[in-house]
Amino acid sequence: MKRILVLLLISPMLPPASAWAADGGQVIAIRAGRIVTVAGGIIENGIVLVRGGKIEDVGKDLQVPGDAQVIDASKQTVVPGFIDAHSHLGLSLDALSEIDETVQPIAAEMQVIDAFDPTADALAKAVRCGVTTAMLAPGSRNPVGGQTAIVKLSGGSPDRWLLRQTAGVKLSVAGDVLMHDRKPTSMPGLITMLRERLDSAKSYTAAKFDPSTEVLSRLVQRAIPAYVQAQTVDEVSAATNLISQYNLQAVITGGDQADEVVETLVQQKVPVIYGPLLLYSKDKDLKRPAKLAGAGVKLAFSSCSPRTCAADIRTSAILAVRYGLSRDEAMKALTLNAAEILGVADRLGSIQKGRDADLVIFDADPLDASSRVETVIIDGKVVYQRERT
Amino acid sequence: MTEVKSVCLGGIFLLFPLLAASAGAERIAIRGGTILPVSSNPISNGTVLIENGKILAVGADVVVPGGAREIDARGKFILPGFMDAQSCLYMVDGEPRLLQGEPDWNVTDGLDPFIEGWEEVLAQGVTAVYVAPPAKSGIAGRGAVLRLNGARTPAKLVLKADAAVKANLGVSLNNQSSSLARLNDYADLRETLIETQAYMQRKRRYEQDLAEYEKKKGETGKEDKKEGKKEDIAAKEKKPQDLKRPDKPATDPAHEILGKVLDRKIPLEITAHRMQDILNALRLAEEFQFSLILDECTEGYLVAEEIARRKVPVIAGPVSTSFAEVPQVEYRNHDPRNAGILSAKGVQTAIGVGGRDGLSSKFIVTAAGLAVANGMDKDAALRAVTLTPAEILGVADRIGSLDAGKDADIVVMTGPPFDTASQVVTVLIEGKVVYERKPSP
Amino acid sequence: MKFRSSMALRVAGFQPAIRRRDAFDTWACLLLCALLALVVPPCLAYGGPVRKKIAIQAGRIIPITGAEIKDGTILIDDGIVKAIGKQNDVTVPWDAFVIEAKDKVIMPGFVLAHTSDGLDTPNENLPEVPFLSTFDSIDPPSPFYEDSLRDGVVAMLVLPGNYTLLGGTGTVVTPHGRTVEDMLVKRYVGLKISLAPIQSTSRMGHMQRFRRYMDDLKEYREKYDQRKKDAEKDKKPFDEEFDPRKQSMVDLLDGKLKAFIYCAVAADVPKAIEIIETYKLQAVLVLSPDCYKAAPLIAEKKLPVILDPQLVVWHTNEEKNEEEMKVVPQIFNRAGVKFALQTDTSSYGRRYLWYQAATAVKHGMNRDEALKSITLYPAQFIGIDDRFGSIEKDKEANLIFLTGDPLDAQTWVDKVMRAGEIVYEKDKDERLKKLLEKPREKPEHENTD
Amino acid sequence: MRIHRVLLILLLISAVAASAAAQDQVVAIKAGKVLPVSGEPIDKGVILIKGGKIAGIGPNVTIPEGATVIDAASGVAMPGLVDARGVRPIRGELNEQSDEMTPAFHVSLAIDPKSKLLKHNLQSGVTTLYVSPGGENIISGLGAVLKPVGKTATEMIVKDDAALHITMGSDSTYGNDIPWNSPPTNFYYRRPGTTMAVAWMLRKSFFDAQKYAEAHKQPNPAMEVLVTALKGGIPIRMAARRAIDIRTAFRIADEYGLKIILDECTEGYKVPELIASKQTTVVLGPFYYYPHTFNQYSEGRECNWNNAGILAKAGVKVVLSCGADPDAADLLTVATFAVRHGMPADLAIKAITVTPAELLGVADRVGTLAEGKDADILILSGEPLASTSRVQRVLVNGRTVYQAEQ
Repeated sequence: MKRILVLLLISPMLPPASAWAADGGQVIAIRAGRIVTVAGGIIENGIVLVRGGKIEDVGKDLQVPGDAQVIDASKQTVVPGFIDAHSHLGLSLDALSEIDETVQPIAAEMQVIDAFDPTADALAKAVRCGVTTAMLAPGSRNPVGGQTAIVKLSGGSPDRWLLRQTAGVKLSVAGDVLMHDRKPTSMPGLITMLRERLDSAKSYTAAKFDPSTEVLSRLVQRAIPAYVQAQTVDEVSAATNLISQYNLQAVITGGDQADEVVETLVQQKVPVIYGPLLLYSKDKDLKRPAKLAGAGVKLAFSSCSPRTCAADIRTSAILAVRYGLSRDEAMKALTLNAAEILGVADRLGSIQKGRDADLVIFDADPLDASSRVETVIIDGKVVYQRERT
Repeated sequence: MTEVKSVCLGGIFLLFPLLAASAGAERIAIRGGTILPVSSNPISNGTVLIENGKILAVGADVVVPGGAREIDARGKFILPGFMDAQSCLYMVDGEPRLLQGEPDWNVTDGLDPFIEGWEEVLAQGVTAVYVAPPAKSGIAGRGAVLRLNGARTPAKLVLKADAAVKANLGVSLNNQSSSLARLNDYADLRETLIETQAYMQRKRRYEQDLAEYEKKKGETGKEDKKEGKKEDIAAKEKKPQDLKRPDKPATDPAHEILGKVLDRKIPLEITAHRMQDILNALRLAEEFQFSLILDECTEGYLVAEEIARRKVPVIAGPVSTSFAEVPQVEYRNHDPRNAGILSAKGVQTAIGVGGRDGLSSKFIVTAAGLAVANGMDKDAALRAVTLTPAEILGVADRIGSLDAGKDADIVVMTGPPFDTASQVVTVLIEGKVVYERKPSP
Repeated sequence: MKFRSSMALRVAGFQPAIRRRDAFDTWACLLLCALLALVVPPCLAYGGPVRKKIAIQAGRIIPITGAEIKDGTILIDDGIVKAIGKQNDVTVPWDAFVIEAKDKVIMPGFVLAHTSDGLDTPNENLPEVPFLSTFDSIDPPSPFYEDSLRDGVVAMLVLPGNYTLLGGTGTVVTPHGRTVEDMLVKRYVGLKISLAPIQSTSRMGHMQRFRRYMDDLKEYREKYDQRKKDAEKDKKPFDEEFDPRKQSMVDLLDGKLKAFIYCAVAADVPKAIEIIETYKLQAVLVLSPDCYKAAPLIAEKKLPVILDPQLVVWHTNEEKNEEEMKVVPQIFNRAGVKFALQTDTSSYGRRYLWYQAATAVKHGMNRDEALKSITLYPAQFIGIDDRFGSIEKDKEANLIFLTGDPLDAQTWVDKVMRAGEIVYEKDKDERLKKLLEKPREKPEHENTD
Repeated sequence: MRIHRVLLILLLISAVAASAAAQDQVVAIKAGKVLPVSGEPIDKGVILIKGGKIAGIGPNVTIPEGATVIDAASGVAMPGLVDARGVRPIRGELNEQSDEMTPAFHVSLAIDPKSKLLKHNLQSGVTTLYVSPGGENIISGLGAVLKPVGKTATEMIVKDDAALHITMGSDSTYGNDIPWNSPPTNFYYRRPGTTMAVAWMLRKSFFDAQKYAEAHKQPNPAMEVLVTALKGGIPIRMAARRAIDIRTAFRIADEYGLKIILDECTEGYKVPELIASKQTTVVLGPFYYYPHTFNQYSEGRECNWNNAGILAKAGVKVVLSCGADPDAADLLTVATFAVRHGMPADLAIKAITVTPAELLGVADRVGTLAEGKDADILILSGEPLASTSRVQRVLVNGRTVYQAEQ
């Protein structure tokens, strides 16, 4: 019985190999005016060859096979699909409370995938704006919120869209956790509680089975990463202290004021999934992502959807560029950095041989607000094509 | 003699600076840039000439008189100042937002000219905003167009007071279903307008009665005089009992304002998200013949033809739901393509930021850019944040485009407005440089 | 009452202070006083000092309106200052009673231009109650008045609180007396208008209410006048009474009453100015600390101002990430605005007017100007400067005797003189003793042991 | 791109280097008068600062070449103030409400380094303050000593877990629910409901701790703290306002052989001899004329303005503090008025500098101006206890952290 539970809890880490077999051997060739490979620089007037849902090759003078379906994007820009690195996309229609199991503060056994609706309208909207992958996380009202998942926004059967059922565990040291009639009610209470639980996870043995501690024990063994929600300086400091104390493989999410303790983050090599950049921020706050990236922190963007629209991780990147982030860094934050932080860079985040063919074609520079998404391809399949009028 | 001389000299010295001030100091020429006048085609390497705060001339071959101050805009873009028609900039912090207002509430009473952060909005090239009382149900009150001129009194901030009366149809208060609000708002609004009709009728009748009374009184007075002290019964009978000064009906400020709406002197701006509410607003406008402005209009794309047919202008709501802190239930069918579709179908469409915070207004150009990304025509989008809102709110004679005779509210940018890299370099309001970009260190 | 009679006795007898008085003695004194109070008609009780002519020989005199005088003499006759000057320059009449105060500093008693303390409920729930008067709400036994006297305040304008739109009219009292009639200096002074919206409504609704009231008033007045005119024309008797609830507002509009307009945030100041100009009011602004932002506007309109008891506020400079200290009196002083200072009891220091003035001086304000802001200016603002606020010939002798410099924290008010009569003496202040000394062991405690 | 990053890193490194240089920088303050508190006042004194510490103090200290000179010829220099019960730079709850006994509540984990209160406090001259947990639990936890400079709480803290806080009286009873008000499943359905229960639960905690010290199966951080406190490893501070609570505090302390420090002590003036006989230091504050908060109404109505003076006269070591009240007058004003009401001036100055420093166990670093101490210095425009004196400059660790506008 326990074994079965364990199996249920620790879900398959990799989807079956059939995930992209559906499209068989179809070949697509995209003639692009500009290819932003992210990992290998920019190729002007190049070709991306896609076969069986994977990128077969990318380069300037490639041979296009005769049976290939050719997409002419010779005046356009091809980029890797964007990754929303921290979101609640498709988890609930409008009630944010759906994503927090707050009855008990430690909810490590909760799996966010169980609340995910792959047919939600919001997914299609996100795709239309170039988002192809999202990390789904529980909310931040529990010290331990549950297990995160990584999904592609392609829809269809789960073997197509499910990348990771347990991608990590969401922790939170943000003020949202504190409620007046549930333990913990105070910041020290919260930190102490997390410490106690992580301590007991260290000495966890399967003999004394406890579903929540089981998951946490994987966390302290660095088997899975922790996504720690922390916004203000004191919260980020508390998070970094916890991370170093338990030697966690961890990522800060939110990180509103993380730039003010950037030295620690650089030293501990903790990446930040920033944001969302709210569309009523002060100039001072809009400059923060640039500061983080400039100091050498690995940066990705979060939409926290539905707090903001998932499509707006691109808006976040555009604003960050307007306020000092370099275009290269912004592009990386939307793609490769996010893939690396989530541990899926072997498949996503760049246009390289062998990577998944998750591509977005823009009519102009994707980091200009007015640029349009023309085509979105996930696993080699065109999932969105802009109507022309 | 010497005394006289010195007096004369003194007089000259006194006069001189006055003359100099009136003659030379008020002329500015912005030269060498690409002008996007919005109202007409772009002009490359053009000049905008400003005198006494007004635009004197715009064109490629404008002769700049001597003594004018020159602003070098070579390689830059010159545009009219941007306008956010859905702003809450300058609203007093912490004002309750979930209340019902009344027609005679005036947004200028809720303004805080000392608010911080407006400079950040100005620095993005926004020179005017339209603000309305924030109430979410029923009639909210009167809105005004404001200028970001740094004035410390509401009176000086206001470009146009009573630009519109704002009302709501079916806006939810707490992210719950708004179906009750929908019924309630519609019935209330209609009832109030019917009451106003009755009020106006009473008022007109009083005016007629008063005129008649004055007339009759004058006549009887004359008769009295004519007949002198002769008091015959006929004359008494002529003086009927009801020749009394008619009672003035009590003035009701709320109905006074709505009366102006019914007389089409002030437009009624109705915030409506769902298709049903939009149609209800159109129906009300038809019934009462007021001039309608649709605000937010989230599901407008579903009934764009209908709106276009009635020639009702729209201030299209937030392009992205990210502008609102917590998405409302009304945004369920939100589509970022809304503004583009409305505009393409021929609706006069302005774009508003629709943010929860005054600072959101600084993203108006980004919002227009996002509308372009979602299908709107570039020129229409630029117009939607400059001339169109000015037209809708009745200030197009003053601002909104670069045309001779308009106020010199001008923005100089380093590049085209929708490019991320473009920065605002100079902002003028009424011909005064109110913002200049500091060279980055 | 009890206090004053005993003082009068003391001055008459000029005995040295009785240091210790046993319980019986106190009670006897109290009884005697109560009897006196019954016997002596109130008008006589308020009628003036026992001594008509008094000469105070002071170590130092701060007259406020003139230069300080060292070793000076003040001559008082029937409660009125008849002469003030150097000891050598003033001849003391042979029949004058001389008060030796060589080690004391004499200055005019402090004036508080605006307070709602000491009212049982300062704010009425209904927003439009201009017909109310604080006269009916002043609670003489309130410790606030006792403390004020102890702290050297001789006159104060008691106005309704800050959260009623049209709150009512004020009363100037002296913080000494058994009944409000005893305390009265001037009735029907100032009308309180508050621009702070009560919680349930917004600023827009608040102003709408105000405008509607004013429009209704105008309409009522016009109709009333019309009826009156018609009656006169028709030679009919006209005995309709003008609505008494509206009278104070009419007096305000006619310039017979001053408006005291409370601004809760800086944004209210332009509105207050708009109201003042629209209705052509005589007005004093009562400001919250935030209003320092509007100092230039106020300076431009040359409006008198009463500052909030909180004199230092903080402004967050987002760019520099610093907290900037804003000293409100300093800002208004630099802008050239005349102001009066207020007190409250929230924290140490702020309950004393002299401490408020010292805070202003601490941050660079001119000392004379600071002293004026707690004496002469408030007296001017509330229209009692013909009697209070400075030591001048022909003004009432409303003085305080200080043990040292007024702005020194170790200085105490030794005596307070109200119209030539000593109404407070520190030596006799039993309550102050109780507040500062170790309590005596209780007798019953001894019994049980 | 990369060059940018390199440049930025270089900039960062240079910034760090610059701050290190600032630490090594030599600063000399020339003051019209120096009040070292530990010794006699020095007219026209010089304070020499090296590496953030005081390197020399006296009338004839030679100023080395290249030193930055702060000229305060008309000013008075004194040690930075120490608030032994300072404002709380904490966002949100001050107590962990899930239990009445939270000895392992580390207030240092709740400190918000961006707190505006700290910055305001610093400008009024407080350079060291003790942050205590809130008083809503019987044993509410461990306080920390910090200096209000630094980017993170870790940088700010001078001494963590500096004392254990216990609150006597009825404070901890408020909010606890009675069964007929709400179901027993309610979070706040628990003891204490009376001051009797407060005393009983406190006794029981110490009793349990003694048992725990003898033998235990699993380590319990809360018990560890209590055991350390019982052994005298952590000072115990008990807040008591009424005389009866002060007596109870001493009674329980005697039962367990504890040495305590009394906080608040509003009615201490009623029992000065008792307090003096226990050789207890008292941390007074908040000070008020009339009660205006709930706590003051409930148990602090009978305040004596001269509480400090009466206790000092009886031989009690008195510390003046703002009483963790963010709206309180600043510390210098508190001392000024303590003197006005009857406390000797020299004791009042000590009560906001050296006495609290000793109490907090940081007297080796702050509280007086002497060689080797931290250069936490206050420059005033006049005598510290004059109401017209103004804080002109504040230095912490030798660096100017606040300078008044001229």
